[in-house]
Amino acid sequence: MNKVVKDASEAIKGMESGQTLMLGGFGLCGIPENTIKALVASELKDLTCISNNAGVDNFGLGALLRKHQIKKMVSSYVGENKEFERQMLSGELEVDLVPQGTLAERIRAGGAGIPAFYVPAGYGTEVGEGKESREFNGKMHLLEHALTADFAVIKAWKGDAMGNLIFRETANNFNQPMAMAGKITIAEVEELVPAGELDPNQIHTPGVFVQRIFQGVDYEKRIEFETVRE
Amino acid sequence: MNKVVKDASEAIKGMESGQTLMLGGFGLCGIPENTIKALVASELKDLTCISNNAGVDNFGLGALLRKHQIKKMVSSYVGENKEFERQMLSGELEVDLVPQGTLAERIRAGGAGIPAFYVPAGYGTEVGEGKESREFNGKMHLLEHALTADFAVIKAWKGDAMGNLIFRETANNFNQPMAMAGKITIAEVEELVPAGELDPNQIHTPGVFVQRIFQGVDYEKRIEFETVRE
Amino acid sequence: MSLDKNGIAKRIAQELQDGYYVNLGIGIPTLVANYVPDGMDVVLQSENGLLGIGPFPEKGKADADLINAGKQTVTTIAGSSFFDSSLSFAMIRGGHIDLTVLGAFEVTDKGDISSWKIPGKMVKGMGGAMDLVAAAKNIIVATTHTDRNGNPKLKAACSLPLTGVNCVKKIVSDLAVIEITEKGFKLLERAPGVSVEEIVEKTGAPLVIDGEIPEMQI
Amino acid sequence: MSLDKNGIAKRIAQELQDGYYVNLGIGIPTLVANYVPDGMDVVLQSENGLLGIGPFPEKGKADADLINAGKQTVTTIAGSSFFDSSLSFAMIRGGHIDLTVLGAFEVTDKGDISSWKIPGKMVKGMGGAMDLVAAAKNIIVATTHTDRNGNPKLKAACSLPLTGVNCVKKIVSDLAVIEITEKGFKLLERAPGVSVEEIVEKTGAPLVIDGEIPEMQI
Repeated sequence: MNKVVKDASEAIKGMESGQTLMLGGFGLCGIPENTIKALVASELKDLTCISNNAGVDNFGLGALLRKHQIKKMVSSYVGENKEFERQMLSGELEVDLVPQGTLAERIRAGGAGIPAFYVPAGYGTEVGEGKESREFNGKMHLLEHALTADFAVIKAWKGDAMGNLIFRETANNFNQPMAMAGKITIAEVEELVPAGELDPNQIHTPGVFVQRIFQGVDYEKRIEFETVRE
Repeated sequence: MNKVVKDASEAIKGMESGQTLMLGGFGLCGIPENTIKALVASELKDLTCISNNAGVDNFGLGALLRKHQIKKMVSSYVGENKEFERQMLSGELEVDLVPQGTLAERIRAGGAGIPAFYVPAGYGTEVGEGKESREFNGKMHLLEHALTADFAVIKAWKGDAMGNLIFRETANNFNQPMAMAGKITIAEVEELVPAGELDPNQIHTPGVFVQRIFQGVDYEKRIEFETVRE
Repeated sequence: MSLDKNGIAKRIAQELQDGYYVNLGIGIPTLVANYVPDGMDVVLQSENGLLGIGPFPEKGKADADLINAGKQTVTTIAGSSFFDSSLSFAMIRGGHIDLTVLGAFEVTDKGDISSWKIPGKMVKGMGGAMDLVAAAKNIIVATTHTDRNGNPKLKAACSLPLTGVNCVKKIVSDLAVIEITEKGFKLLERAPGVSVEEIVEKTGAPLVIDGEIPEMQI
Repeated sequence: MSLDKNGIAKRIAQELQDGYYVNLGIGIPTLVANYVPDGMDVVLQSENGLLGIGPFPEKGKADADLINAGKQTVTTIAGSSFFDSSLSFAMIRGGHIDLTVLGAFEVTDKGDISSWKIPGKMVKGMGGAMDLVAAAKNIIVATTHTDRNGNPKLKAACSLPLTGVNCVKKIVSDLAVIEITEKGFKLLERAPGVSVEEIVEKTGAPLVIDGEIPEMQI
């Protein structure tokens, strides 16, 4: 079951303006750099992007924002991005802010066939406005709904031709749940190996969740805040 | 953060009759053999046991059943066990049969602070009787509630002193979700190593979920149906 | 002549498509693995936590940690992966499995299925069957057309506790291939040498029969 | 004299207990890691998927794949583990984290907190703060007692959008340690040289003051 495609531009074939994408990464850590570049080079627009963050001004999703290809962002934290803030405050960009844990769980639920579930996060805040609430174990909870996407675009460390993925360190973050929630999941990896080379006990994302995979090139892996010991 | 205890009898200290236990394993694969033996050797009774299966007549949970230490079983499949069937049909044993995927998810939810969620499994069957149902995406779903336990008793392949666990092959099964759902989680492992020896990228169960850990002895690892190529 | 277990499995194998992820239930469904067409890439999922089931192990090489959902010792193929039960059913419930094949006590012309309990007699539990039938995109039942006493297993209503409703898409029995349509059971194929009349007689609900019914090619 | 950031962090470190799993928010809370008492075993969780945060890396050894929730490069301790965001918040939401320390714009005497949005001015998002405050067993807010303009941050009601309600258990500010009780703010300790009167004056809601209020020992 060979799911290997040549590169990012082949991987995004069939994507259409107006679709919903999930994009993995936390800040600039573990973002699908190659595929984002291909998106920026494309004519796609009016995209709804589900991503924990929105990159920085000139890198990651920030580059898509600058080109005005994004109509709506679903995120938990969008600091570190002035153009984002500008588009949001001016109303050019629709923004749905979701608590980070709820966001991760809604994505996992989308992949796991769980249409809705209850969580305590956000009860009593504006996040809970208009949502059903209910008490469990003496505590109020909100009903939250699953998220899915036309395409999930993720980045892993190693992958094989069947789509099995292994993540590295904190570059896993949203990539693993998003892999489950895309109708088509595109995985770019730093190292692509033939099926059978990865230890089946160590697979983070089984290949069934991945439809297209390729080895990325020229990873910058930018660091947002390089902090060192004194 | 050293969580190492000497053996199974030290691990079950504080357990009380009438409590709810989760026990990992699928059939006889990946069951916590040492701890089950300690339970059988104990005077504990009226236990509620949440376990996908009930062992076989003379091994695994079957041994606890024979000693009438179990008041109620929450399981998905209880074949391969005549004494179980006898106790169930005679009414000596209370049995709550739960679809396997719903069981796994209720356990994960218990560990993840999700009190309830919707699944399609069981709608229109006796599993759905008395449960809230609701339509999502044109399909009917049941509201299912989280499960937790006073003690989760699980078996892993390798573990470290901080409680980090790695499972092997299909011996993972219910052990990983149950690790999350015990107020106290007891992990027995085939190989116990000092903290720092396991690759942090390969941990299946982070140590935060485990309160007591020990290296088991004399694993039988019985096979229920040894099938070989002709 | 009615098909034997392997015949049913062979016919079901014709439903496979390249690139399919498939869950095979215990019994006849498991045999389908033996008849995957050469050169076709099909990955078998086992709900106890394995994607990429291989053949049974060689003698003396069985591994207690490596079993299928029927608790039989198995092996893995290249590119397999292991995972816990909650992820396994996330896969199933989330619609990532293309085809599920399972056995049944009874199936109705509405696609209802009973397979896990005979009140007062036998209760082994539903295992993963309820999750599978509630979620899989395509469900084929592998069964004998009648039970040991000759009573139809394909009926207008299940007499036994249900496993799922409106879920079965197709039935492959020892006598016929039957699709479940809006109009009920539709006869697609008959086993070699089995007459349409025999199938009609042994089916407990009306059959839609459009034109000539071909013999199965197995 | 009011405490500086490190002083606040030092005082909060006294709240740690052996065996605690702790989530430290961005800003002052992060500094708490520097003051874990010698010999005390505390494991720090970072909600982006790391249990067992170590110190910042040595110069030239920063790894882009290894960051904390504040996107700073970090290292790991022996016995650390990595995981995805859904498991990370399962840990948090499931009550497996013993203590959460975070910053705030405002805190009320009912334990409500606002920390993520200033309408019309600043919206960075709530990140994981709403999940943390809704779930953690014990929540301590690290903050200055007043804002830049000298207005109280400890109040009877939040004027800014809420992060959570009835969740904060304790506040450690540059002036005082205050517990949130059924009767509202209760003054436990004052910063060295700071008078009870000054604390009362700079707090925007009544303070319960029982007997002599000791100075912090830091």
